[in-house]
Amino acid sequence: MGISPVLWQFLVKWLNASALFPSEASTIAPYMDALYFFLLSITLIGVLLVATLLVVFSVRYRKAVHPVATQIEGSTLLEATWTIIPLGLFLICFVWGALLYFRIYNPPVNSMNIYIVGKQWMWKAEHPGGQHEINALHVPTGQPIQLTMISQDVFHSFSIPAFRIKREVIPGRYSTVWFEATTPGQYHLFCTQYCGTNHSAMIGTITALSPADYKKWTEQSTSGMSLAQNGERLFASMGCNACHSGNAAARGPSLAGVYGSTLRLTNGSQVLVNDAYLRDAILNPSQHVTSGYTPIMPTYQGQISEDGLIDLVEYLKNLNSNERVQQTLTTTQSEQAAPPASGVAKP
Amino acid sequence: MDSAIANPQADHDAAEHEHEHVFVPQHRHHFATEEQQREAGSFGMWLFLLTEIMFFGGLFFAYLLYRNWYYDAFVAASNQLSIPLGASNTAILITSGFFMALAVWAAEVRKKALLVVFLIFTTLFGLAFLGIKYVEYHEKWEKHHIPGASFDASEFINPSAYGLKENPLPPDVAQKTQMFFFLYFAMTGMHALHMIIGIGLLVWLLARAQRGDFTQGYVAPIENFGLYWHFVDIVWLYLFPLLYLINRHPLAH
Amino acid sequence: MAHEVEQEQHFHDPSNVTNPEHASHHIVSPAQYALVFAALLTGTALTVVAANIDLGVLNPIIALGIACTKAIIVILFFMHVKYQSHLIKTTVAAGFFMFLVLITMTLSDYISRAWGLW
Amino acid sequence: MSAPSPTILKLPDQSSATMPKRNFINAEHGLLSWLLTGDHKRIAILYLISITVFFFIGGAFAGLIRLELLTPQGDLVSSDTYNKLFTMHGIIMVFLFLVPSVPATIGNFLIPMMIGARDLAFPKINLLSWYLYIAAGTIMIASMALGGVDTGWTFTTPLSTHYLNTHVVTTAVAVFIAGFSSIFTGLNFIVTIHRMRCPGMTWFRMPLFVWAHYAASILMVLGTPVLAITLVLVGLERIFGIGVFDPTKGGDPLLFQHLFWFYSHPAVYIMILPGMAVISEVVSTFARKRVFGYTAVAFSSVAIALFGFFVWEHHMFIMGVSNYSALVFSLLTMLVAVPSAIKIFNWCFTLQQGSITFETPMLYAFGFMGLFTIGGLTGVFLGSLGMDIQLTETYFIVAHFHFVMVGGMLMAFLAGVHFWWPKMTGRMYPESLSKLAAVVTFIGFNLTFMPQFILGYLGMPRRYHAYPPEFQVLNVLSTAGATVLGVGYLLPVLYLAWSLKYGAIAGDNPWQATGLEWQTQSPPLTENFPEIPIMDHEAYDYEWLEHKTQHEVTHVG
Repeated sequence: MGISPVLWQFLVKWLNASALFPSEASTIAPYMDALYFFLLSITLIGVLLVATLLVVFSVRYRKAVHPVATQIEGSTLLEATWTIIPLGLFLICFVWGALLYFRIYNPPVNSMNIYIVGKQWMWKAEHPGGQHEINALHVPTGQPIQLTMISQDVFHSFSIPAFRIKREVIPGRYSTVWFEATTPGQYHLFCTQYCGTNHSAMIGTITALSPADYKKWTEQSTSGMSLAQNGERLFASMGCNACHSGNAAARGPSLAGVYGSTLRLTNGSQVLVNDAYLRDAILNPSQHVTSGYTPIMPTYQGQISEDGLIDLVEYLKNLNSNERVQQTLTTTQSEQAAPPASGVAKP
Repeated sequence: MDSAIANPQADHDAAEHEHEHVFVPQHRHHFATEEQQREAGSFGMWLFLLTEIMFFGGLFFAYLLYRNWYYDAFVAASNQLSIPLGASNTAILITSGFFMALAVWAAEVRKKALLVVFLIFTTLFGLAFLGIKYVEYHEKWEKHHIPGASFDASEFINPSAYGLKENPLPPDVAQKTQMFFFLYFAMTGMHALHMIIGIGLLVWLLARAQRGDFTQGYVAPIENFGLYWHFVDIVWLYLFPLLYLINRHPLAH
Repeated sequence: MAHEVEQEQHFHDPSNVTNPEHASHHIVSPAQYALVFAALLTGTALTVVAANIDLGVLNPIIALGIACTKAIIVILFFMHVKYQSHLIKTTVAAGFFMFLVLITMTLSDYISRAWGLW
Repeated sequence: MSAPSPTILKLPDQSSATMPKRNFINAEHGLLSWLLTGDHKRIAILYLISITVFFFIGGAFAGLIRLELLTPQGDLVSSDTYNKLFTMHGIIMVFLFLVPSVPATIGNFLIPMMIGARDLAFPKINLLSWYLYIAAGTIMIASMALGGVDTGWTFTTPLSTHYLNTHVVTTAVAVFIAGFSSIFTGLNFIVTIHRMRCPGMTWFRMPLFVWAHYAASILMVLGTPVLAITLVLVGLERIFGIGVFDPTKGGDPLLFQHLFWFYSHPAVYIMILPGMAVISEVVSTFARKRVFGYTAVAFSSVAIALFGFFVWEHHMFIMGVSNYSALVFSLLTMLVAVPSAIKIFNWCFTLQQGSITFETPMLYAFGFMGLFTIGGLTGVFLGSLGMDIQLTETYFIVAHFHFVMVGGMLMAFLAGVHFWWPKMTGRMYPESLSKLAAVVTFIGFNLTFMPQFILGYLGMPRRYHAYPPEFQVLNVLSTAGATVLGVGYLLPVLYLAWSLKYGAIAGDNPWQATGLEWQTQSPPLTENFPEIPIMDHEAYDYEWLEHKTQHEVTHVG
C-alpha cells in the first residue's frame, strides 16, 4: 500500500500542529488542572467500574452458562455503599471546586486593573496608562491582573483557556476576574457566550510579556493620555466640576479620595465606593445621594459611553485633591465657555 | 401512599361484571365507575391549576424583585391606581365567585332554573369586572402610562403641573415607573385574559345548562369550571393588595 | 351510592378507586357559601381600611396576610378542598410549595449579591 | 373472534403465532379515524411518526453543522446561517424531540397498559396534546421557512429581545405551544397513574417505567408554565420594548436566566427520566430478573424530580450571580447526581445472578448505561464551581449534554422502540440488522462526541462558526463520527418500516416479559384488555410468569 508522501507529510504536520491539552500559562492553571485530573480519574474509575460490572456479569450470567436466574430482591448494604461513596466523592468535588471558584473570582489587592469593554463583535481593552487595544491584550507576567469588564450591548464572555479563566461580560454591570500570567507567549482570547452573527469572530490574542518587554510595550503604544486624564477632561466638559468642586458651598459632595471610602446615603444605608458604585451613581444618581445633599444631579444614562464611564471611574479613583478641579473650574468660568460639548444642561 | 391491600380475589368470573356498571351517557368507557371519572376530572383540573400557579409565579417574582429595586418609582406609580375602583372590582369578583359556588350547589341538587340563573349572575359580574378594568386601562392610556414608545413619565417628574400633590421624582427614578406599569399590565392583563376565557366557557356552559345537561347527576364540568373561576379570583385577591394597596404608606428613608 | 361501593369491592381495587384517595362527596350548603361570601367581603373592607392607616412595615404584611386568609377561605370552601381527599390537599400544597421554591431560591441570589464583591 | 380468554398465556413459540384478527390498528379505517382517535395507542403512533420526522429535520441541521466544522474557516455557510442551524437544531431537538420522545410515544402507548387501564384518564386531552405538538411543529417550520431564528435555543436576553432581526416571536410562540402539549401529557399521566390503576396494582407493584414517568410528569406540570411566562415576557419585550430583561431600562437580564433555567434544568430530567424508565424494563427482561432494589430505583426517580428543581442556577455560575448562592446551588447539584448513580449500579447488579440474553434492546441498554455514566460524571465537572469556569460555554458542555441526551436518551428511546415494537405492531424486526445498527450507533456516537470533551478543555467555545486551526483534527474526527452516527439512525427507520409488512409475527410475549402489557395480544385491542386484569403478583415476577406458562402448557396439552 502506498500512501503519497505529500499526503503523509501533510498528515504528520497537521497532527503535530493540533492540540490535545491547553498550555498552562497562569498561576491558576495548575490548580485547575489538578482538579480536572481528579475529576477525570473519578470518571475513568466510574466508567471502568460500570463497564467491568457489565462485562463480567454478562459473561458469567449469560443464558448459556446460567440458564435460570436467581431472584434477588436487593441489598440495602450494597445500595447504601453506592449511595454514600459517590456522595462523598461528589462532596469533595464540591469543596474543591468552590475553593477554586473563590480563588479565581476574588482578585488579590495588589493587582493591576485593566478595563475590558465588550461589544458586538469586538473586545476593547483599556490600560490605565491610556493604551487602547482592539481584540488584543498585552499583559506582563508575574503580576496579578484584574480585569474590570462590561458589555455595551449583549452578554459576552471573556475566556482565556490557557489561563483557565472565564467570566461573563454583562451589559450594565461590571464583572471582574483576575489572573497572573507565568509564561510569555501568545494565547487565545475567545468570546464564549453566543452574542449574534459574528460571535465566532469575537476573538483576540492575549500577549503575555516579561515585565521588561511589557514596559517597553506600554511606552511604545501610549496614546499620550492616560485614562484618568481622559476622565478629567470629560469631568470638566460634562460640567461635573461645577457641583463637585470641593468647595464648602458646593451643591455636590467633594469627590477627592471618595474611592474606597464608605459613604452614608440619604436612605440611611452605608456603601463602599468601588467601580460599580461610581458607575451606578453617574447613571442613576438619585438612588445614590450622599447624606446631606439634595437629589439634584441629572442622570447621565445614555449620554456617556461605557468607555467614558471607565475614564471617569479611573479619574475618580486617582483623584486625591480638589486642587485641579477648582483650577479647571476657574478657567472655564473666566472664559465663559460655550455650553458643554455634550449639551448637558448644568443643574 | 397506600395501605397494603389484601390480595384481591384472583380467580373471579369474567361474566360477573356487566351488570355492575351503572350506565350513564357521559360515563366514558375507560373509567370503571362514574365516581372514578369524576375524581379523575377534578384531580386533572387541580393539576392544571398548579401550572397556573407557576405561570403567575414568574410574574409575581418579577414584581417582588423590581419593587425592591425601584421602591420609590413603584410607590409613586402604584398610588396612581384608584383604590375605590380596585376595591369594588374585588367585591364584584368575589360576588361572581359566590354565584359560581352557588351554581355548583344548584347543579348538585339538580335545580336547573337556579343553575342557569346563578351562571348568568356569575357571567354578569365577570363582565362588570372587565368593564371596570377597561375604565382603568383607558385612564392609563389617556395619561400615557402604557409602557412602550408612547410612555410618558412627566407626571411623576413634575406632579404639580398636573395638579397633583405627590412629591416629584427625579427623572431617572420616574422612568422606572414604566416597570411598575408594565408589571401592572402584564399581571392584570394576564388575569383579564383568564377572565375572558372563563366568560367564553361560561357562555358555553350556560347553553348546556339550559339544555339540562348538568342537572341529571353529571356536574363535573360545572364543578371543574368552578375551580378555574375561583382560582382566577384568588389571583386577583393577591393582585389587589400588591398593586393597589401596599405602597400607600411608603417607608421614609 | 352506597350500593355501588359494596359491589365494587369485587372488581375494583379499593386503593385505587375509593380509599384512601377518595373522599365521600360533600355538598356545601348555600348558607355556608353565604357565610364565606360575607367573610370575603369583610376581608376586602378590612384590607382597604388597613391600607389607609400608616403602619410602616406592617402595611404590606397585613395586606398580604389578609389576602392569604381570603385565598385560603376560597380554596377551602368555594373550591371544596376542605372536603377533598388527601391527594387533592397534597396537590394544592405542592403547588404553593413550588411557588415558594421559585421565589426563595431565586431571591437567594439577589439577596446575597450585595454580600460579595459582585 | 379469536381473542383468547385473558387468563391463558400464549406460548413464546413464534412459529405458530398469528396476527390477531381484531386489534387497535385495524379496528377502524381511514385517516379520520386516526386524526380523531381517542385511543392512547393510536395517539402514540401519531406521535411516533411526527417526532421521527422532527428528529430527522433536527438531525439534518446537526449534519450541516458538523459539515461546516470540518474546516476551521467558515466556508460552507455564512455565519448567520450557521447560527440559525444550531439554533434550529437545538430548539427542534429539545422541544420537539427530546421532551416528547419517550413519554408521548412509548409512555403514551404503555402506561395505561402497564397499570391495567383501558386508556389514559383524558383521551381528548391526549389528542389535543398531539394537535398542539403539531401546531408547534408547524409554526416552527413556518419560522424556518420565513428565514429562521438565531437566538440559540436558550433565547438569551437582551440578545434575543433587542439585537436580532429574526423570527424570535414566532419561534417563542411555537415553543410556548409545545410546552402546553407537554403539560397536557404530564397532567394526563399523573391523573392516570393515580386514578386508573387496575385492581391489585398498588404503587409498589407498578413497573419502574411508570414510576419514572410519574416523576417526569411532575416536572412537566410544575416546570413548563414558568418557561411559558418567560417566553411571554420575551415576546412582550420584543414587541413593546418594556424592559423587564433590558439593563438599559433598569431590568435584569439575569432574571430571564433564572426563570428560563427554572424550567430548562428540570427539563433535562423530563428528558432523561423516561429514558431511565425504558432501561429498567429492558434490563430486567433480558436478565430475566427482578430489578435490583426496586424501591431504591423507584424513589431515586422521585428524588431526581424533587432535587431537579433546586439546582437551576448551575447554568449561571459565571454569569454574575451571587457567589454565595452559587455555593448553595453547586452543593445541591452534587446531591442530585447521587440518585442517578444509584440507578446505574442497581441496573448493573440486576444482571448479577441473572440469565442474560443479548437482544437488540439490551445492546442499546448497555450503550445507555456506559454513555450515561460518562454523561453523568462529566456533569459533576460542570457542577463543581471552579471547574465550571474553564468548561462552561465550551465544547465540553456540548459533549456532556449530548452524552446524556443522545447517548442516554436517544439510546433509551431506541431500546424502547425496539423492545416494544412487537407489541405496537405485532411484528419482529430483523434481529441481526438491528444489532448492527445498535453497534454502529454506539461507535459513531463515541467517535462524534469523545473528541468534543478534549476540545472543550482546550477551550473551543460552543456555537463557533470558525475556529483556530489547531482544533481541526478533533473536529474532523467528530464529523467523521457524525457520519457513522447518521447511518446508525437511518438503519432502524428502514428496517422497522420494512418489518411492518415483512417482519415475522411476534406473538403476545416474544421476550417473555412480565409487564401487564405483554399479557395481552400484540397489537393490543382498542380497549387494551378483553377485561380489566387483576395484578396478583409483584412487578418483574418471573416465577409468576413461568408458573402461568406452565399452567397453560398443561391446560392446553
